[in-house]
Amino acid sequence: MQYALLKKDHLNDFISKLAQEQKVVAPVSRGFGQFSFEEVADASRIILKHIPTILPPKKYFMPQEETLLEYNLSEGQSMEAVVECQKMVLFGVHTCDLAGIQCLNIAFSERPKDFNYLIRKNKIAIVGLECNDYCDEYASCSLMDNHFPNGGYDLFFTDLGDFFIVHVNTQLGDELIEKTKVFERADKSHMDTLAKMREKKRGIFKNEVDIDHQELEPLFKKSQNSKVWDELNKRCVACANCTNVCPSCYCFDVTDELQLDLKHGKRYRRWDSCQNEGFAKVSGGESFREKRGERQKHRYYRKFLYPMAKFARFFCTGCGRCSRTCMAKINLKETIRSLITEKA
Amino acid sequence: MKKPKVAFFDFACCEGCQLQIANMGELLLDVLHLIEVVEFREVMSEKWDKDFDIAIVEGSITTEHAVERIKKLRERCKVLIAYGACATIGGINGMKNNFDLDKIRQTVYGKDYKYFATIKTQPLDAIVKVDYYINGCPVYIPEVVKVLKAALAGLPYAVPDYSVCVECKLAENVCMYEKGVTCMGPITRAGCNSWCINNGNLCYGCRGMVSNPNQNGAKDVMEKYHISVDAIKNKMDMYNTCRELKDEQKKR
Amino acid sequence: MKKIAIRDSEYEPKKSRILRTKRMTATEKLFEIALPGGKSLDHEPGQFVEVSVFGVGEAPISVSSSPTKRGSFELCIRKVGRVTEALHRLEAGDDVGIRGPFGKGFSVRILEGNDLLFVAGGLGIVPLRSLINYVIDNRRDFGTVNILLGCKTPKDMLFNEEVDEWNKRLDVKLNCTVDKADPAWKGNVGLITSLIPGINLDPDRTFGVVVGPPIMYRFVIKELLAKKIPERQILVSLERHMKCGLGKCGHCQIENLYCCQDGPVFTYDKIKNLKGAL
Amino acid sequence: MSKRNVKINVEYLTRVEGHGNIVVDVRNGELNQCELQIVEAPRLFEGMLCGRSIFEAQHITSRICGICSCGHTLASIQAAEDAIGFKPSDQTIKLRKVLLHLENLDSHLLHIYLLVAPDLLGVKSFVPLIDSHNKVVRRALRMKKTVNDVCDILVGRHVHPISSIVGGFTKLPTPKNLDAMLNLLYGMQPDMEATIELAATLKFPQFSRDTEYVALVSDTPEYPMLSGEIGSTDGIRMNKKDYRKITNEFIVPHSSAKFCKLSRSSYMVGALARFNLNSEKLVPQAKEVARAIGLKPKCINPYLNTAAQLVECVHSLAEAIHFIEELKGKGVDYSQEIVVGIDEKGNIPICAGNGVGAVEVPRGTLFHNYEVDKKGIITKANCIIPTNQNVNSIEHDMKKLVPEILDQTDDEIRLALEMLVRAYDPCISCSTHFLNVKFVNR
Ligand SMILES: Cc1cc2nc3c(=O)[nH]c(=O)nc-3n(C[C@H](O)[C@H](O)[C@H](O)COP(=O)(O)OP(=O)(O)OC[C@H]3O[C@@H](n4cnc5c(N)ncnc54)[C@H](O)[C@@H]3O)c2cc1C
Ligand code: SF4
Ligand code: SF4
Ligand code: SF4
Repeated sequence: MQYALLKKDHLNDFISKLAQEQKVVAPVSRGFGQFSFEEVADASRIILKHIPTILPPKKYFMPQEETLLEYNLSEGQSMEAVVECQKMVLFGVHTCDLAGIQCLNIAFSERPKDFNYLIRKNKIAIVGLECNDYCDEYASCSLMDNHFPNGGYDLFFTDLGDFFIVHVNTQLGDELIEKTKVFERADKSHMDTLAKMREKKRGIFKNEVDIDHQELEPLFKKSQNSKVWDELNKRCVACANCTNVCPSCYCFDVTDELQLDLKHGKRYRRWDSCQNEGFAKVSGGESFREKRGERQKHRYYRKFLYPMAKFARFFCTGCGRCSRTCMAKINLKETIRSLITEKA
Repeated sequence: MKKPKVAFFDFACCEGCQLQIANMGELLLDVLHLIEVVEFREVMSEKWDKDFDIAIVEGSITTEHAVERIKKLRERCKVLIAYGACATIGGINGMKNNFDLDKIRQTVYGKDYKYFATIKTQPLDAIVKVDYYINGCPVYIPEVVKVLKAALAGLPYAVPDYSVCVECKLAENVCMYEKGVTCMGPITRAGCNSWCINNGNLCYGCRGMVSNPNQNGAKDVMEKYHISVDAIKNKMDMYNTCRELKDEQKKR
Repeated sequence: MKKIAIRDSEYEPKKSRILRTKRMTATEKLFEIALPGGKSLDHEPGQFVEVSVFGVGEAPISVSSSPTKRGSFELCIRKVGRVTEALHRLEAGDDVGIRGPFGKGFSVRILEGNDLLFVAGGLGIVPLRSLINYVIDNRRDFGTVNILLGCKTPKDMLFNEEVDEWNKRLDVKLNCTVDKADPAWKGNVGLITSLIPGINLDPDRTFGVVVGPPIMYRFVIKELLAKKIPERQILVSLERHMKCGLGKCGHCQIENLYCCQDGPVFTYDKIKNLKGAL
Repeated sequence: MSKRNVKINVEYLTRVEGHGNIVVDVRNGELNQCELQIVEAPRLFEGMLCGRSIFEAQHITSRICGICSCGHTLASIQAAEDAIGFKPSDQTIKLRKVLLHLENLDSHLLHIYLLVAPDLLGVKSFVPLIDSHNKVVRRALRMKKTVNDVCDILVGRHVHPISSIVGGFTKLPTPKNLDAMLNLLYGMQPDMEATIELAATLKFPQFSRDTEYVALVSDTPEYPMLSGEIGSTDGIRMNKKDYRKITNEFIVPHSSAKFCKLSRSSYMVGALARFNLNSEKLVPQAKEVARAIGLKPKCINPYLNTAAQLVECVHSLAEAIHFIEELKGKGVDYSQEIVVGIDEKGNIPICAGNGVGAVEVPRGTLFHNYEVDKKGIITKANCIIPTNQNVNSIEHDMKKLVPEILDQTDDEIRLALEMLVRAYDPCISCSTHFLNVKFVNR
């Protein structure tokens, strides 16, 4: 079956049945209009209408800190590469974040493959959730063409009032449906409602910035020496919030930690950020992106230019998190607008 | 391997950072397996008058007598660790530098104030060379352990030079500024895992400032969140007053 | 949270034995290392490995020996920080972890049949030595060979004995220069760039291979271009901060290139327009 | 009595928090001088508080002393709330009581195991005990760690608690947190029993001096710690607002330190004082322990302050568990979570006033007193720390003790004096009122 139907009243059954078997994470409120993905036991805390969570779901695919290696220095040194992972269902992922996960998939599947990521990823079932309307003024998902579902999920929920239409995309998705036994068959009238909603959505979601999707790459190509970066240099406070909250940023640092017995130790990988001052410093003392503006530019280019050459896709999903969280009001849409004006 | 001799000393401080050592639990026994503590006045009666390898020094310098004492200490040890905010940046004791020293002494001690010798609060490195810094008020045990291991191995330890916001975001806190609260996180050195924000309070800046804060950018931040310069200055004057003192000294 | 062991993880170093060490200068030390089971590293000159000191960390280090040397390989390491400091304390018989080799080296297939001009500043000799020794071991596959070496003072000179041997060969031309001489120094004094104009070369069939500190590149490349050597025949090896060696961690990125996978060896035409490459 | 000369000058008294010297000078069997001198560098907290908001006071004053930072926090909050007339909710009070009991437990454990036990076991510090009494040391560290872990859950950390502020708590424990705290505390009970057994074997020196004992008292059946009036064994009972009449700080000619007295020449605060005044309000388990180790009110041997601390440990553990269980039973009301800087700006009305906080912290009654202007800015601050109040009593004890033990060797006398001072568990680093007395260099 391609599409199924879930009555809203049954959402709680769906979640709690799943939660009995494995970890289920879903968006919950953190107050102050903010949300985060957290473990839930039932649907009571889940907020269906949420703006992008503080951290994207990447925290489950690539945790803030993870062990890569365990070693024992006694008895002639032994070591073992490990991955920490857990079966789970990730519920309520917006289309922008689905795109973010796809970006990470691509980056980590490229050879040499990163098994820590890939093994963990395979343990996570993804249930998407459609946005029927804009989250807030920071979103630019339409510009990035991520406002409609584009794969990357096992099940995809669209909220149509009393019920959800559920797209079943994978066998795993089908299994979730079979296992929980709370879904019904979707008939033509339901599909019509879905189509109507989508049509309406097309009217709401317009390119947030006055530029064609295709023109983004050329725009950044010719903006190498733009004054906009000098402007950002003055404003950025290098708090690295923009990269930490970005669903497609995956830079990391690797550190060793020895226990106090000085025998057992671990090698960790932690999120790192190209906005941090020491990120590109080498032993001679030279730092290759010393100015904050250069680092900001690097961030933008890693979203709009470099990945185009490498993976033929943008790494910005349009989720708007970086602008939402920036301490210094640096706004992605504004930056693009400034570049357009400057080049016009 | 001979165990390195380690001694703890304190100057003006609350001794909370030394207490953190006792709070390590049985981990402490692991530490004591690696080092020989020769002096630790707070919990030991043993005294040591010879040289030793590592001095772990808590507290800030607030009297002339202390200036002489820390200089002598420095001569006796190979490695000196500044331990806790008071030692690394002057700490809360630095707040008195906001006042006229005579006036503040009068406030507290009345007419007898002259008995209380005091000088402007200074961190240890204003007077002697410091080899390792363990920031924080109080120190963060995981970092203590890290630095201790580095010091024992004679390897460098670099305090993170990025802001508390980095760790705060990783902990997925709702930003204090979103709540309308002025937080020192953006200009404070990380390393505490955003301890205070994780527990619902704001960052007071106890770990000292990042080396290269963007003064200009701070204006945008204040504008975005409608906060006044005074609000920031007020918080700066809690832990970071000695910074100015240091800048002055550098100029001299 | 479950913990699963991964076999053949890219992050798992191979436990390798230090066979021999040699102190070269106050800050540089040479290590001869063997992979487990005497397996050969199979590297290309210019490639690097990630060296682990467990409990301290990992650092990218160029392989300094030629692939023609079998059974073991050599690293020459300068003491600058945590990992390198810890490495310097290790001696023959100690173990380190090795991952790699990583990156693109100097493709000898392309260099074969051509004239070579090596320019090494400071620590740049370390990766270049791998190629020079390869060339010398396969001398008849290459045209004329010119070597220019530069460093701060005679005391900083690395691989003295080997350099002497290169110097003694009739089929290799070698020139050394120091920024500051001492009384015993008989060679040139001055910048390495000053040696280039005096060299006689056929630009069409000469490859310039340049390795050194960042500022050296700008000036040396200018001289080579003045000699009409084509851009794609100028090879450089770049140093960037690196954590994984797998083109993931982001530290070594230069615009759209990852130094660890796309480099560290680049031809000049590839990077000349990249901001912040040189 | 022998006509001997004794000169004792214990510089940098060890195993106490902060710096103090003992100076004793006996000539021809005459006690010439007998002082406890405090050489802590003045830190001027009361001055630094001026110009600060009452909402910052807690953060600052907790740094007076790392050992009783929770106590300072609670006294500071109480003074601030008292000044603006804010009444905390029942839930907040309960959580604060848990915090205070944890603090009491932690501090007493530190004192009994790491500071006093070495004396009673005849060694210089706990370090030699690691080999000779490994189990005991491990138990001590384990118990301390447990209390710490509970504090971490409750307020972020034990040293300089984070989430306890004026108005309430910035982070309230989740049901999972409550369970975790309970499990940790239940798990501590066997260790507590072992502690009691150990204590029963320790021999305390015999000495007595009748004096006045001061602590919070109340008419409720609860052993008063966080609130109450000030009472004494001499029948004094006063409102906490009148604390100045009780502490009666005065300057004595032989020392420039401020001393305290009430009905008599000195008084004592701390675990023993609380026990002497309120022992009938202890939980049954604690009463049982008191009976077992033979501690009865009114006990006038200051060395037995340590024994009273042990009794209080049992009490505090039981009470902490009791309050957490209550919170769990009732369910935590999360709407009471305070947003630092917001609730304080809007929801907590501010007015000018004068407030006093009086809290029983491990070492005795701690007073904070703030004068606040209408913007909530502190214009005047006064903190009176238990050790301030005890110093006079310590000196009186020493003066009585020295002649009684003059036949002992210098070393024995020195140890007896050190042990006496330590029994009071003095916390000199927080003694904001001590003068920097001249060193006696002879
Ligand atoms: C491709 C490549 C080949 C290299 N070959 C050699 C060689 O043959 N011999 C040699 O002595 N050195 C070589 N280096 C440099 C060496 O990797 C660094 O000196 C080393 O990583 C520093 O690590 P550390 O822990 O000792 O220093 P740290 O204590 O970590 O830091 C000291 C300084 O080194 C910088 N640094 C830290 N980690 C790295 C890193 N992973 N990469 C680059 N810089 C870093 C820091 O920013 C800091 O400025 C090479 C580097 C690269 C990228
Ligand atoms: S760059 Fe900004 S808008 Fe784009 S994906 Fe990252 S956080 Fe979202
Ligand atoms: S709460 Fe403070 S530390 Fe956290 S992100 Fe906001 S400003 Fe930074
Ligand atoms: S959050 Fe700020 S005040 Fe709190 S421990 Fe960290 S640096 Fe210090």
